[in-house]
Amino acid sequence: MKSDEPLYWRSLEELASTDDFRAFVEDEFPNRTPDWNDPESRRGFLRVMGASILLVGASACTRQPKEVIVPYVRQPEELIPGNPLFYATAMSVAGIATGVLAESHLGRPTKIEGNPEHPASLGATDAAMQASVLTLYDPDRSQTVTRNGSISGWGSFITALVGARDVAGLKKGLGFRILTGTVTSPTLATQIQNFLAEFPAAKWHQYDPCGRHSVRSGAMAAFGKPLNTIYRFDRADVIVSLDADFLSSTVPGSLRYARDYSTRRRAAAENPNVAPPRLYIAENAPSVTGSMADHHFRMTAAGVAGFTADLARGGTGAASPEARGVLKDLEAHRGSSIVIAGEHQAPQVHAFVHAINQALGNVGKTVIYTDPVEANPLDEISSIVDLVKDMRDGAVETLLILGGNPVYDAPADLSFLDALKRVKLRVHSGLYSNETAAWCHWHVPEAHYLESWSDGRAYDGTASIVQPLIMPLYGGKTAHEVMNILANRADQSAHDTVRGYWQANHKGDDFDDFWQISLHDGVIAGTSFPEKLPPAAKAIDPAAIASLGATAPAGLEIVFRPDPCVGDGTLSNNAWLQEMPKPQNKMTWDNAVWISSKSAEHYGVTTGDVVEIELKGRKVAGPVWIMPGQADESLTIHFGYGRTRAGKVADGIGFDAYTLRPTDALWQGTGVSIRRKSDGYKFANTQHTQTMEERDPFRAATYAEFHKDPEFARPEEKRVAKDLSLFPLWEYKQHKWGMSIDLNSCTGCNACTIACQSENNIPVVGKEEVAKGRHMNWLRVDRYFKGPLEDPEMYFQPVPCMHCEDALCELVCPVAATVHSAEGLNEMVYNRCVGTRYCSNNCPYKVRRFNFFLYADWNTESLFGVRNPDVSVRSRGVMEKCSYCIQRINSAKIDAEKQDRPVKDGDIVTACQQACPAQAIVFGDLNNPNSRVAKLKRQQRDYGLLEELNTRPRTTYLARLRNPNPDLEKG
Amino acid sequence: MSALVTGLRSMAQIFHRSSNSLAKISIVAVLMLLGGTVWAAYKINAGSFITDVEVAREQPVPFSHKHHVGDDGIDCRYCHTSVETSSFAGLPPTETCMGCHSQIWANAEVLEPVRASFRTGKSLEWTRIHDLPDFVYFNHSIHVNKGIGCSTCHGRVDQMPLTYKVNTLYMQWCIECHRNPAQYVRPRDQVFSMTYQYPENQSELGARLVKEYKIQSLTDCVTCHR
Amino acid sequence: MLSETKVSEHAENLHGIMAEFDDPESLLAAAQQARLEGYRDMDAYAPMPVEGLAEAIGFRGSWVQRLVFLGGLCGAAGGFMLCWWITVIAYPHNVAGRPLNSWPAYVPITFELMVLIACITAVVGMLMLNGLPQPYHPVFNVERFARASRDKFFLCIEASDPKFEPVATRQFLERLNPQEVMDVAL
Amino acid sequence: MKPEDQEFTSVATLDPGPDKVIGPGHDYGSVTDEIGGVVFRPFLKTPRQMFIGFAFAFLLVNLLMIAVTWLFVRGVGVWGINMPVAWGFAIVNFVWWIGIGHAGTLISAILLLLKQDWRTSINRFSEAMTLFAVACAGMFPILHLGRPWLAYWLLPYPNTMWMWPQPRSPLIWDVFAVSTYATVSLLFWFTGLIPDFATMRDKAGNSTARKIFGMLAMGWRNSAKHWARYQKAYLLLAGLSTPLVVSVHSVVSFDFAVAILPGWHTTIFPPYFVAGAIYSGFAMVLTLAIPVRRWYHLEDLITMRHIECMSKVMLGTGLIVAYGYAMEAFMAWYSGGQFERYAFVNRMWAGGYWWTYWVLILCNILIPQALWSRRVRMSVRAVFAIALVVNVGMWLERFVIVVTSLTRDFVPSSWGMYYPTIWDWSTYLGTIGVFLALMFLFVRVLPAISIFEMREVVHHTAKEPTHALGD
Repeated sequence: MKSDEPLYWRSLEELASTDDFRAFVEDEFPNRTPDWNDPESRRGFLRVMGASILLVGASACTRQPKEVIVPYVRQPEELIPGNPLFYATAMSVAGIATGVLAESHLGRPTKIEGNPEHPASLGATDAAMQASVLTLYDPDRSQTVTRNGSISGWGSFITALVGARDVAGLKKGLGFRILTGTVTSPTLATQIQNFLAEFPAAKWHQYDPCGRHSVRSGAMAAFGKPLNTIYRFDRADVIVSLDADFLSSTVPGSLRYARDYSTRRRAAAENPNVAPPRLYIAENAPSVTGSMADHHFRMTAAGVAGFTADLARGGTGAASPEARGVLKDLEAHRGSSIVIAGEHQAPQVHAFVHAINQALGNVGKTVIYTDPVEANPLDEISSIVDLVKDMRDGAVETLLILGGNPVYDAPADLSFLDALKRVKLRVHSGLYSNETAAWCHWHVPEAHYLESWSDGRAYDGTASIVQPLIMPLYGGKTAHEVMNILANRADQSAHDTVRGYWQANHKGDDFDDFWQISLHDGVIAGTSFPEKLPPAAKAIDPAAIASLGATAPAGLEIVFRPDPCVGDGTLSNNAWLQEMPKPQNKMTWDNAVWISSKSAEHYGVTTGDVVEIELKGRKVAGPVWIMPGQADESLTIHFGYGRTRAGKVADGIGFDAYTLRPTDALWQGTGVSIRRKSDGYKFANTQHTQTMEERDPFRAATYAEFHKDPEFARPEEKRVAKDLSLFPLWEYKQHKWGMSIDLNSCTGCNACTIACQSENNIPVVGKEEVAKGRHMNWLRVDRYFKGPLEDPEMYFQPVPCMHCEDALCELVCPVAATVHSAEGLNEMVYNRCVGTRYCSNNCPYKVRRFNFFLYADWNTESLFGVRNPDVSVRSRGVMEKCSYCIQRINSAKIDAEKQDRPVKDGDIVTACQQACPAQAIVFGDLNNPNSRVAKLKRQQRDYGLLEELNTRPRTTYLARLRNPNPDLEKG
Repeated sequence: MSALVTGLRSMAQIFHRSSNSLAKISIVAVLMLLGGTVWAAYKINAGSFITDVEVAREQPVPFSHKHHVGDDGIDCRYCHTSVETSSFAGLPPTETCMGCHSQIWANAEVLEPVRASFRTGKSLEWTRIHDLPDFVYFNHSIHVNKGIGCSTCHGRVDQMPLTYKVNTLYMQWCIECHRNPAQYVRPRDQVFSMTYQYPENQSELGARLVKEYKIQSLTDCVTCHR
Repeated sequence: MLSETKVSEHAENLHGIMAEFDDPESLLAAAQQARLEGYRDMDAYAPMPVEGLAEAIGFRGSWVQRLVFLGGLCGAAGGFMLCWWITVIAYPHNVAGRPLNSWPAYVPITFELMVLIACITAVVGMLMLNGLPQPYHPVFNVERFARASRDKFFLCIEASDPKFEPVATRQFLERLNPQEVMDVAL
Repeated sequence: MKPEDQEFTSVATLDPGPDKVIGPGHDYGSVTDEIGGVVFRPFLKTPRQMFIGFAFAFLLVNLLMIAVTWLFVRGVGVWGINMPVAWGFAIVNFVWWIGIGHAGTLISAILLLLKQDWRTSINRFSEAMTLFAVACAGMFPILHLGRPWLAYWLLPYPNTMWMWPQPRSPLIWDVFAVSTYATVSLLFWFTGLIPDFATMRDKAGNSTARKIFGMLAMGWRNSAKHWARYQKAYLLLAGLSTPLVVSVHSVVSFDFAVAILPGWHTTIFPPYFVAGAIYSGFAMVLTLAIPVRRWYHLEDLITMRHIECMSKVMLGTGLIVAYGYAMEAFMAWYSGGQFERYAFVNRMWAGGYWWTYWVLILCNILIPQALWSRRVRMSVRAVFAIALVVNVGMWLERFVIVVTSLTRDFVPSSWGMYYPTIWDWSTYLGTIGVFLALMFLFVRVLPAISIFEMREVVHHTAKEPTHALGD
C-alpha cells in the first residue's frame, strides 16, 4: 500500500475539490434523461421532445453534449483508471471494530465489503457497514470548525484548547475532562493515558448510550473482574438465549456468530449425521434471532430475569414446564450447549448465566473468556454519572467531547444539558454538528473512518489498522489528532501517531514489513486475545435466586432498545438505513411503540394511535404499532429518532426514546402508563400483508416431518412437467446463471438489501413515496407471520428477481426493453425502456421497481461520489430490477477471457451474496454440475417460488427446517 | 348573348377550370413533401452535425497524434497505458507529457498549459472526442485482447493533426461488428499497428482468428447496457 | 331562364344537353329511353343512389372490389412479414423463452394491416376511378343543377356522343316530358 | 330561384312514434333543408344549450391541458399508481373510450350490412362519436408512458439502434389495432360525408362556405356512375369494418387476457369485451342523441323508433355482459385455481374495492333490466337516465378489472392499494371535455345526419307509404 504517499493524496484532494473532478465524476455516471427541475436539462427535455417529433432522434441518442475528460497530473502508480482498488480497513461501532475492504474508484470509496481475513467479518457485512459509505459523502456532515456557532479555524481552536489545557495544567489538570465513547483503540487509549499521566488530576470519562454496560457489570459480579465472553456457536448443540439477539448487529461479533450458527444449521440440513442445533429464546419482542428459534418463549423483559432464576434452580426446582424442558435438554448436552444472556438484561442475569455455563461445563468449549477488548473497561454509567455530578458542582472547567452526543443520548434523569451549561469551556468533536455541538463553545469536524488513520479491536481482541481511502472531504480530524494537540504535537498526523504506537510496541526490526502486511491484510497478526480460564463464578445462593426470581411489580413494562436500522442514533442521518425496512414490521422512516394485540385491546389503543407514555414523570408521545409476538404488558420503543440536529434526513422524524430513559432503568422499567392522544398516524411500511394468506411462498418443516417426507418442499401439485410448453425450450449452452437462497440460514438482517442498494445505485425515495408503495429496493426481504397473532412464528424470505426462463415480463414489453440473454439472464435495458409498466403487472413476484419520478438525486453533488460507476443511474420513467449484478458477471467474464481460462465457480459473487453473514445466498453457473449453486439446487429442500406457474425461475429457495424439542412441541 | 352564357357559367361554377389539375398536383406535392421531410431527418441524423464524425474539437493544447504517432512513432500504450488492462484506455497524466517536454520544446508557447498544469497540479481539461452515451459500457481491454485494432475504430490517428472521430459510434455500428467479428479481427501482434491493412483473405483469416482467440459474437443487451 | 333555340346554335361550345326530372322513376325511364334511342355518352344525376340507373346509362361493373382484394393481400402479407422479419432477421432475441418465429403472436398485426390497407385502397380507388377530385365540371355551369344535390334528377346527353346533334337531341329529350331542358355549356 | 333563398319547407317536426324512422310529410327537399338548416343556421340562432354545453366542455379541455403539462413536468408519479398497481385510471379510461367508439362502427357498418334502415339518421352522428372517442382513447397510452417523449419507439421504423418493437406484446397489437381503427373510422366517416359536402356546397349561402364545402366535396356531382362505385366502396368499407371493430376490442382485451394476472388471464375476455364495448357505445349514443334531437327539433328524423331500437340493443348486449360476469365468476370457482378463486373473492368482498364491483353489477345488470318494459323504452327521460347509468357502470367494470386485480396478485407480501389523485381525475374529466367539445363543434358545422341516405329513406317510404319498418 502506497496509500500514505503524500502526493497521491494531494492530487486526489485537489481533484475532489475541483469542478473538474465533479465533472469527471459526473461523466463516470450514466445517462440522465431530462429532469425538469434544473434549467440545463429542461433544455435537454425539450431537445428530446423535439427530436421525437422530428424523428431526428431516430437513434434515441440525440447530439452528445460537450463533455470534458480530466486526467491526473501525477497518476498514483497502483491505480489503473477504470479498475477499482480495494483497501483493507476497519469500521468501529460503539468502539468494537470489524474489518472491511473498501472499494475505491479513482480515489472515491464507493462500496464496503467484509474482510475475509478478519475474524469478526469473515467477508460478511451488516447493513450499517454497507451504509457507512453513504455517511462519508453526507452533505449534512459538519464541514467547518465553529466557535459559538460561527465559523472559525483550526488555528484558533488549537490556541483555545492548548490555552485551556495550560490553565488546567497549573492544577495538574484539575477540572479538565475528556469524554469519549467506549475506546478499544490502543493508540487512542495510550494517547489519553499519556495525557492523564502528565495531568494526573484530569479525568477520562467514557459513555456509550447502547454500550455493553450490563455485560461488563455482569462479569464483575460473577468474577470480580471484567472479562470478555466469546461464544462458539459452531460447537453448540443447544443454545438458550435469554433475550440475547446475538444474530443482529447489536451484539459485537454478531457477523461471526451468524456465520457459525448458520454453518452448523446448513451442515445439519445437508448431512443426517450432523445433529441440528436447537435454539431456545426468551424475549419480550420478536427479534431476528427469535425468528430462527426452535422455541420462542414470549415473556416480558422482567420475566426473562425470572426465567433465568428458574433455570438456576436446576432440573427439579424449576417452576415452569418450559424451564424444566430446557434444563433437561441442557443437561443432555453438557459442554456442547450455550446459555447466553442479552446485552440489555440486568447484570445479575449475566452473573447467573456465567455460573450456569460453568455448571454445564461449557466454559472453554462453547463459551470462551478473554481479557476485555476495551482499552480501559469501566462502568460507563457511573462514569457519566460522576461527570454530570462534577459538572453540576462546577468542578469541570473544560470538557472535551471526542465523538458522541450526550446531550441527546445521556440518561434523561441526569439532565446532562443543564449540567453541561455550567462548564466554562465545552469542546465537541464529531462527524455532525449535532445536539451536543449546539451547546459547545467549540465544535470541530471529525474525520469519517474512511478518511482516518486509526486502529481498533474486534470482539475477540483482534486489532486492525484503520487506513483512509480519501483525504477528509470536509477537513475533519481524528480523535488522535485532537489528542496530539493536547500533547503539543498538533502537527503530527494521525498516520504518524498510529504508526508510532505500533512501532513502539513492535518487537523485531522488520517493522516496515509488519506494517505493510498489517495494512494489507486488515488484521494485525497474533493480536486476538488468548483464552483465559476464569475464576469460579460467584455461587448462586437461593436468596439471589429469590431476589432475581421475584416477579417484577405487575403492570405495564417499557423496554428500550437500539433501533434495528439506525441503532443508537449515530446513523440516523443515513437515508439508506432510514428507508431500510425494519425486519420485524417492515416499517421505514419511523420508530413506534410496539405493543401486543392483547395489551393494545386492554389499553384501548391500536396501530396508528399516538399515545403518551409516562415513566417516572417523564413523558414522550409516539405512534402505536401492534406487533405480533410482542409480550403482553410490555412496550418496546427504539432509540435513534426524534433528532433535532442530525441533518436533513433525520431531523423531526420519529420520537426520542432517550427522553424517557433513566439511569436506573437503562433498558427496561416498570410503572409506565400510556394515554391515547390522537389517531390516524400514517406509517410507511413496505409490506402490508402480515401472513401468507393460505399460500406457501415460505416453506418450512420440522426435521421429523422432513425425514418422513423429504419432498415436502415440492409437493406434486406444485410441480410442472419439465417440457410442459407449446414451444421447444431454449438451450443455454455456455453459462446458465442461477441463484439459491437458503431460508434455513437467512436471518432477515437486511444486509443484502443495503449491499444491493450500494452496489446498484438504488435511489432513496422518502417516506411519502414509500407510503404510496414506491420503494425501490431490488432485493426485498419479505416477512411472514405464521400461527396465532399473539405468538406467531416469524419467517424471512429475500426476494430478488427470479430471472425466470419463461419470463412473463419479457413477453409483454412492447419495445423489447427486457429480454433474455444467452446465459439466461433476464436483462432490463433502462435506456430502451419507455415505461409502460406492463412488465411489472405481469411479474408474479412483483420484483420490478419503477422510477415514478426522477428519484436519482442530481442536485446534491457530494452524493455523486457514492455511486458505482459500473451501473447506470436510472432516470425518470424507466423500470429497474435485480440484474444478478451483471456488472460483476461481465467483469469476471472479461478477466477470465483475458487470461484465456473459463469462469470458475466463485469468480462471480453478487453483492447480496458477498454481504450475507449467514451465507444464505449462493450464485453460480447451473451448467457446471460441480458449482455450489448446482449442488444446492439438487437438494430435496429446493423449491421455486410459484413454480406451478411454469415460469422456470432461476432463483430458487431451500426450505426452512426446524428442530423443536419433542417434549415442548406445542399442541 | 354568349356573354350572358359566360355570365351564367361563372355564376354556378365555384372553381376555375385549372383547379382540376391543381387539386391533383397538390395531392402529389403533399405526399412528396412528407417523404422529403422524413428523408431529410434521416440525412441529418447521419450527418456530422449529429454524429460529430470528422469534427475536430477545440483542445487546451493542439495535440497532434499525427506528429506523436506518425512522425515520432510513439506506441499507443505509451500514453494510453491501461488500454490492455482496463475498460478505460487511460489518458496520460501531465507527468507523461512532461517526461519529454521538460527536455524538448521545453519553452514552446503552445505547451504552456501543460507546464502550468504541472506547476499548479491543476489537471488539463481535454474535450472528449469519443464520447459514448453514459448508459453504454465499453471495455477497451477485452477488444484489444481479442484482436480488434485501434485503427479499426479510431481510424488512422497517425494522420490526424487534430483528433476526430471516424465512426458514428451508433449502436448499429457496434452491432455490425458484434454480429460478425470475423470481418474485423486482426492478429494480436498487429493490434497497435496504424498501418495494418486487412488482407484480401480477411474472411478466412478472420474466421481462423475468431476460433483461435475464442471470440464470441455477443449481441445480448447486457453486453453493453447495465 | 334563357331560351333554348338560341343557345343550340353554338353546338361547338356545348358539353351536352340536360333534362331535369322530378323523381327517380322518370329519370330512370328517360335514361332507358335515351339508351334505346342509341345514345351512349350520357350521364344521369340524382341526389341519392337510384337502383338500376347506372346500368340504364350503360355503366358496366366497377373495379373497386378487385383493388380492395389486392390491397388486403398486400396488407396481410406485409403485416406478417414485418413481424417475422423483426423477430427472426433484424434482431433475434430470446423473449420469454418463446421461439424466434412465434407466429401465433403475429396474427393480430397481420389482420389489422390487412384491413387498413384494404380500406385505404377502397376509398382511394373509388375516388380515383371517379376521377375525383375534380372541382370544375361543365355540368356545374347549369344553374339549376345545384338541385341535383337536393331534390331534382337530371339526365345529360353529352356532345361527345357520335349520335349527338343539338336540335335533334334536344327534341328527343323534350319528348321525355322533363321539367325543363337546358344546354350545358363547356 | 337559388336553393338558399327558398323557405325551409315547413314540415311539422313531430315524432311519428315508435314504428316510423321518419316524420310524415317529408320529401327530398325537406329533409335536405331540415338537416342542412342546422349547419346554415345563423351563429346567434344556435340553441342556447349548445353554447352552455360547449363552454363547459371547453373548461374541461383546459383542465386537461393543465393536468397533462404537470404530468410531463413531474412524471407519471403525479398519478396514484404504484407497485403493485402500475396501471390506474389511464388504462381504465383508454379501454372505456375505445369501447364507446365501437357503437359508431357497429351502427354504420354492421347495421348497414343487416339493412337496418333505422341506422340511417344516427350513423353519421355515431361515426363522429367513434372518431372523437378513439381520439380520447388514443391519448392515454401515450400519456401513461414513463417517458412519453419516446412513444414513437412503439412504431416500426428503421433506426440507428437496429431495434424494433416486440410484436409478441399485446401493446404492440394495440398500436396497430387502434391506429387502424382510427384511420378506418375516419375514412368511413369522410366517405359518408362526400355527397353531403356536395349538398352543403350547393346550399351554401356565402362563397367562403361554398368554397370550403366545395373542396371537401372534391367535385362530387351525384353522377350515377359515381354513385355506383361509391356504393360499392362504402359496402366494402362496412364489410371490412365489421371484423375490424370486433378485432379491436378483442386486442384491447388481450392486454389483460394475455397477462398471467388472476382476474385478467381469462379466455372469455374478447367476446365479453366486445359486447361491453357495444353496450357502452350505444349508451353513449343515446346520451348524446337525446339532447341534440331535442335542441335542434329533430324528433321527426331521430324518432322514438330509433331510441327504442337502441334501447333493445343495449338490453341485449347488457345481457351478454351479464353472462360474461357470471362466467368469469363461475370459472374462477370451477377451475379451483387458488389464485383465480381468490381474485374473485377479493373482487367481490375481501378486497378494498368490493363496493365498486357491486355498484357495477347494479349499473350494468340490474337497472338496465327496466328496458324489458316497453313503457320505459318509450320514455325518453328513462332511457336517457339508464344510458347514463350504463356509462358509469361500464367505466367501473374496467376499474374493477384493471385495478382490483392488480391490488392483490400472487405473493401476499407485495399486495397494496391504489388511490387516484386529483391529477387522475383531471385527466379523465379533461378527455370527456375534449370529446364533448368536438361533438358540439361537429353538430354545428357538419350535417349531423346523413342527408343523402335520408333521401333514400324518403324514397323508400314514399314507395310503400304504410310500410312499418323492421318489425
